[in-house]
Amino acid sequence: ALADTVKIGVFGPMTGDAAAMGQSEKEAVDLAVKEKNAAGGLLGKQIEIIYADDAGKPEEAVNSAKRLISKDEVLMMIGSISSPASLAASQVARQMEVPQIVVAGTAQKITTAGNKWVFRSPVPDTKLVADLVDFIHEKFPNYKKFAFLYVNDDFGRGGFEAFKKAGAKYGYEIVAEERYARGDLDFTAQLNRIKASGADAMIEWSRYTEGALVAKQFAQIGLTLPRFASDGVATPKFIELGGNAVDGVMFTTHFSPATVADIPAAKSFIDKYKAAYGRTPDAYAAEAYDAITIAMLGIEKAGKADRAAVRDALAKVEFGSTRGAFKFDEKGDPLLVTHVVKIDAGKETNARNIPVQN
Amino acid sequence: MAALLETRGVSRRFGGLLAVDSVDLDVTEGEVHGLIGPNGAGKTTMLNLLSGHLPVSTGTILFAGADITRLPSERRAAAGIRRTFQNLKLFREMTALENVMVGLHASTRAEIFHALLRTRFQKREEADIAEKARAALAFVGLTALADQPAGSLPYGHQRLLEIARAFVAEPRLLLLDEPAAGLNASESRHLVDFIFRIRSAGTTIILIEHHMDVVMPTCDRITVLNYGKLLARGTPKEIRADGAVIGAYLGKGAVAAAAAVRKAEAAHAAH
Amino acid sequence: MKMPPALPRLIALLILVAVPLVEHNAYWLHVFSLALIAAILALGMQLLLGMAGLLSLGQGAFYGIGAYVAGALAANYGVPFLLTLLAGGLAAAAASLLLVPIVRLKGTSLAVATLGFSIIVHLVILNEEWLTGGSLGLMDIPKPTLFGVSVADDDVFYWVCLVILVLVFVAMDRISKSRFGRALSAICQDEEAARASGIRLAWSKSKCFLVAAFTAGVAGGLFAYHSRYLSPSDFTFNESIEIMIMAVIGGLGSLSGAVVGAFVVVLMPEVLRSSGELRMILFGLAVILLMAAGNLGIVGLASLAAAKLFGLFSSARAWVSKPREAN
Amino acid sequence: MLRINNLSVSYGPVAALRGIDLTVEAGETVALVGSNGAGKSTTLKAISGLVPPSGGTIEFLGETLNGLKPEAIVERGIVHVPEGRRIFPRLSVEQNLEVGAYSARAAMRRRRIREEVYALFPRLRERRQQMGGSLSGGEQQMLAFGRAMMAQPTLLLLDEPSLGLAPIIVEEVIRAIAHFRAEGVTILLVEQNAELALTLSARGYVLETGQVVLTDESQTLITHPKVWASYLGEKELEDT
Amino acid sequence: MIYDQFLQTLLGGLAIGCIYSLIALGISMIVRATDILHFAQGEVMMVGAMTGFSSGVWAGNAPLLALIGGTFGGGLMAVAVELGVYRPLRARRVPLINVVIATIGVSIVLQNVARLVWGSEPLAYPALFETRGLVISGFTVSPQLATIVVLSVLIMAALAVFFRYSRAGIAMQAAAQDPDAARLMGISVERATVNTFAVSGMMAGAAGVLLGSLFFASFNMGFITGIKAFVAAVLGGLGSVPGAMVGGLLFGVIETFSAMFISTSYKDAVGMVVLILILLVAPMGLFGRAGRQV
Ligand SMILES: Nc1ncnc2c1ncn2[C@@H]1O[C@H](COP(=O)(O)OP(=O)(O)OP(=O)(O)O)[C@@H](O)[C@H]1O
Ligand SMILES: Nc1ncnc2c1ncn2[C@@H]1O[C@H](COP(=O)(O)OP(=O)(O)OP(=O)(O)O)[C@@H](O)[C@H]1O
Ligand SMILES: [Mg+2]
Ligand SMILES: [Mg+2]
Repeated sequence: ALADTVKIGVFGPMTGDAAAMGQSEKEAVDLAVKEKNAAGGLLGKQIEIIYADDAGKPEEAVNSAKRLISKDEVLMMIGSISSPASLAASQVARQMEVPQIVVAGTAQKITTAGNKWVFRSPVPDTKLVADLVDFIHEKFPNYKKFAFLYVNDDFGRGGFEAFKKAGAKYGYEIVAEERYARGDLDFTAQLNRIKASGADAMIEWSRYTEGALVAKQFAQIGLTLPRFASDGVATPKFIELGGNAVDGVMFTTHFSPATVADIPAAKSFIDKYKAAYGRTPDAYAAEAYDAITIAMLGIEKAGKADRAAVRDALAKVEFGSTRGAFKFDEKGDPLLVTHVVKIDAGKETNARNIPVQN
Repeated sequence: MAALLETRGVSRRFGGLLAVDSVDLDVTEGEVHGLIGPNGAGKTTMLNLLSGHLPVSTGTILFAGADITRLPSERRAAAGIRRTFQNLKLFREMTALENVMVGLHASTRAEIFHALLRTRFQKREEADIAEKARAALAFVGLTALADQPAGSLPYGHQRLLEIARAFVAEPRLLLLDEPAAGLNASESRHLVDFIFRIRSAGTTIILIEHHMDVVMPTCDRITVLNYGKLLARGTPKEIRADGAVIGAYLGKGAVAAAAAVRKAEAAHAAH
Repeated sequence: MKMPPALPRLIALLILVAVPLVEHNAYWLHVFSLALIAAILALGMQLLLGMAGLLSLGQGAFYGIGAYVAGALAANYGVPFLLTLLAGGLAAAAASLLLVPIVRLKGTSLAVATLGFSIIVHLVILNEEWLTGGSLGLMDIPKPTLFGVSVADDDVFYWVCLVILVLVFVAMDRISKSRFGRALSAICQDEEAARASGIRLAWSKSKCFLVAAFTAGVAGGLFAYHSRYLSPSDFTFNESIEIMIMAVIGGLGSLSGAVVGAFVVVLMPEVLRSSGELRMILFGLAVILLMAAGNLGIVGLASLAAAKLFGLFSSARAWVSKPREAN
Repeated sequence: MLRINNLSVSYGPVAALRGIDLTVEAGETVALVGSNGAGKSTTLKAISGLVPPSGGTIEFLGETLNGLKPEAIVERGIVHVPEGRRIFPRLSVEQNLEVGAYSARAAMRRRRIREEVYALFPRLRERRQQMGGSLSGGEQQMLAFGRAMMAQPTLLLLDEPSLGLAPIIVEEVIRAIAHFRAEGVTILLVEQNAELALTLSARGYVLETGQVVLTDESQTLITHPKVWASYLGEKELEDT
Repeated sequence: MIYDQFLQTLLGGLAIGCIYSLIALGISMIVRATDILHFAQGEVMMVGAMTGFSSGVWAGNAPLLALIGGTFGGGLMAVAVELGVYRPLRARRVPLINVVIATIGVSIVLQNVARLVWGSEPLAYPALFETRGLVISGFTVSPQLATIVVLSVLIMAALAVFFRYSRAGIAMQAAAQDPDAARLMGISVERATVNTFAVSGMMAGAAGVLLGSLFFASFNMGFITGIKAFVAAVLGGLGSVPGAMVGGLLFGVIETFSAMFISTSYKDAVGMVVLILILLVAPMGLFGRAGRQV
């Protein structure tokens, strides 16, 4: 169809439990698009973003994707945040042959199902975890026995499976596997068992809300284990909610202001974001910002509003993202280094700089 | 004549209260058996025990020679014990006709499967019970109101409809709990006629009532309960003459009492 | 002059049949199919709540059971489409037997106990990975085929859903007018009087749960093919609550009301999808406002309005035709 | 004292009262009789404000009551003992009595009156702490009367106080009514038992399908052929 | 060690249970007064947590002001929905189930409005109480949990006294048991109903502040907690004051203990199974009284 704008669909949880992440997504996209449109837009047209709320649910993500594609006739889609929602929508993308860039879903499955229409902005959890395991092995060679606490959904489950696999390489032993349901508030039962397990360190795959509570209760029952956490806590909110209880937590992430100091794209993104919204961007915002940037680059490169052409162009995009030099592998995952952050006195610091312990 | 219903040492306890206290009841086939007693004597409770709406605490109930003590109420209904309720219990949103048709539930067989396929069997059965229900409505004189929602009928008619719903299944034993409550004298008289007609159709009746002008003419025998225990039993004549029953229950008659009050007031005013 | 009662239903059916001929948009067809599936769910709920007065919050669980059974059979064993639907229904019906001990509960107790059942089923779906794929969900459900022909196209699948909906509708209609239906509404209005009429409460209620669960299971099976990816988060107890809203919003006790209610509950959030942050606020307000329609529901209000219009129409015609009579 | 003019009430499409006129003088006992659904209870409900009139006026001591809420009407001394006793099942006997004296005009002397109630019905004193719902029918009826006493009526509306009561309890009720009368309370009495009602009252009204069809001295009504035929009939069994 | 852990778990369960009790009490009172199953009670609790947060922060992290602000916020919210939604619906004489579904609508609206007002991020509560563990004769006791238990018990005791002895309390019960009869006694049922909503909303609001201080406040904190409180109320016997208290405590303790000793994955299921078992034995809940049926 010949439209007078370039339409890009963006979907994610604007309502519901994950609404905060959807908000980061939307703010980052708005920021990039406003700038681009001010600079003349794409293919000589203005970019029009069409948002759809999927409330973080797979069923609604499918509806959103179908709606964006066939009702709004978008050229391509960006979204969603959670893995199940992204995965469900990716089936639609594949069937209707529309390029999709997942913003934050890290489940490995999303890109391994042979779906050539789906790309993603973050690295998959397998890579994230493998990098974390390498980090632990390098910096803390004495840790062999681990307690693993995770939220029982695709996110936590994915982290756990990946850790089991990656840890096998170094002979890591899991002495406690504990899980909880999304929205739980009380983790003392799990933490008490972890306390009794004799682990050298605790790995935790939580989102920041539960993560902050875990940290507080961790302190309250007098646990002192070293703690490593997931990218789910990679947001300033984690420190705000957890207070001094989160000091010492080391977490892996796609993006942190503390670790991207020498990346120029990151610096300008952080400044612009702060200026626009008065807060530091979190990892979701960075991933969404990169996703929309990739989309714009791909469309420009394709040179026409054609979905197949755009897909092929996307696969070849290379640029300096907020997280470093960006390039997709053959599955559609980015080849990026991951970061490890340590919280020190309420501040994020680059953990790769800490000395090796033994 | 054979006893249709016998209870042996039937009791019912509510917490600390023994509402029915080892009562033996014998109801002969074909009779109208009155059950009277002060408020809270345990009459309704006794009826609930007989119909199975409450389980007994102790004792046994025999119906037509079979022990039904543990039988749930719906099975007793199917076996031929039907009842009405002290506080009317109609299916208020159904029509009068449908109410009576529900009364025939236990004697019909059509299953979901018949309904889904609209089998010939189902159609015939529906037509059958509709006809029986109409006959029962005619019997109580409600033919004209067959298609009215039960809840919209005047109170007296609702009482009759409830009786029709119980009666349509041709029960062997009919339990009536205060059928005349809320009826005026002339309506009560119709009720009396009606009880005679049911009885002549061969149905045995247990009648709970506080209106002596309904109880006395219709009952063959009367059992009097007081504090859950048997106080007296006998023919209406014997009961009316029983000093204990007069003292605990009958008194000297409401109208007489009212007249006495008036007389005393008049005397007071004259002073 | 009165409207023949079947006429509006027939018109509605014709409109539903014609939808894919007019609207080719894949999104709308997708959503309409979802509404048809929801309508099947709502019909089952109407049997429970509208007819028998059983406030069950377990329908979402049966929906989930049907979806997972159908989905797993199709994905893992290649069982044919219709058979998996049947299996989904039967599995849900079998699971409803677990509720037999609690059917004697009433009102709120029943609602909360069945809510508990929903929560338990959700947890089983979430935690028993060997059975359901756990939190990662069940993927790769094949496209449905009928007699070797794919029915996966949006319009064809829509019609398949419609056919099943019509079958369920007719079945519910017949049940409501049968001895069983009469027993259910007797139970609804007065349990003690129903027992006194020889109706076995636990038996009738269990049958009612069974039939409703079967319907929900079939709907679940359809959903599995519709979405082709099942995730535990689609089958929380919220689903049960939504089904209850559908049954009431269109008109409690009315079968057409259930269908309309399902369309409203499914379509309204879609229509509002572009209103962003206000979406759920508007939806909540609409639910509240619609509740003011009382037990008439949307269908009742609409038919009142239609009757008025029809009355106007026929009186207008009488007025128009008068001069001719005078001739 | 109470003057009702052309009062109509309907429940939705059902017209329950169709223009009735009725007066009650201070200190008098007036009976209201009629068959089922004649509108007796509706008349009382309209006076006490439970149902709104659709037409006509209700005046009490010169003030019209139309449009006042029940709680405001109680403040004027009109106390209604409704059909079916309606005691509060999960309040104790004492709390039930307490609620009876809720209105501001009754609150002041409530201790004293409570003692009077207990003196008249010693049974209630025994059951002070028992829940209202667990009382027997007769005890509930006593409590309903006691509650009305607590409200210190000037006009008492009684709806079928003998319904479902054992004959001997009905006699108790009659004594309670006499107690009110001795206190100078005006009474409007509805009874299914027409003979009882007319014996107790000075004047009576006969209602049929929402209209007053007869009104006269009770002594006259009790022998009126129409009343006799419809509500009294042969008393074949009264003699022993 | 095991003993210490047991006591800690018990205290944690009691504290959560107290919070459930406070919400359940409100639910129970509303059922008694209006027959409405108030699905939005959890959201009223959430509004209390939010207003408590705002007033506490506004007053410079004053715990007492947070508690007061939350209590009144909850109370006002409950009164607002009663006057704005439920009463007009009841006045139209819609069936009860419609009002119940409207409460779900209210809960959806409140949740999403709160998200717009207070944002979608959780809000970290200022520490209302001492959080460091206190060691009493060898056992670690959390003063925070202990304070919550004591505070809730005080609130509930005050409520019990109010219902048993105060004229307004007795009038509220009378209005709930038989509205028409209550009117005839001079009680304004409308006012009594508003009072019921006010008191129940205040308790929910207080519960919200306690819950917020224990964890955090967020726009979606109400729904699940509300449902659990609902279950607790049914467990204890809907409409019964002691039932709601015991039901809440029991549910809280079951929840924490089953997480500790049975399975964290199925901890919610354990509570539900216990609920169903109890209902099978006592269909009206532990303290529920069945009215006379026949
Ligand atoms: N479900 C119950 N729980 C507690 N007590 C009960 C229950 N049912 C009845 N009772 C008590 O048992 C006693 C007997 O009640 P029942 O209804 O059988 O009396 P009755 O003889 O029918 O009186 P009435 O003539 O007033 O109808 C009463 O004291 C009553 O309060
Ligand atoms: N709440 C109501 N809704 C609809 N109709 C009603 C209602 N209450 C009473 N009616 C109708 O109004 C008419 C008068 O009823 P009312 O209760 O005043 O009669 P009554 O003379 O007191 O009769 P009863 O002797 O049965 O108590 C009847 O036809 C009745 O069916
Ligand atoms: Mg009785
Ligand atoms: Mg009356």
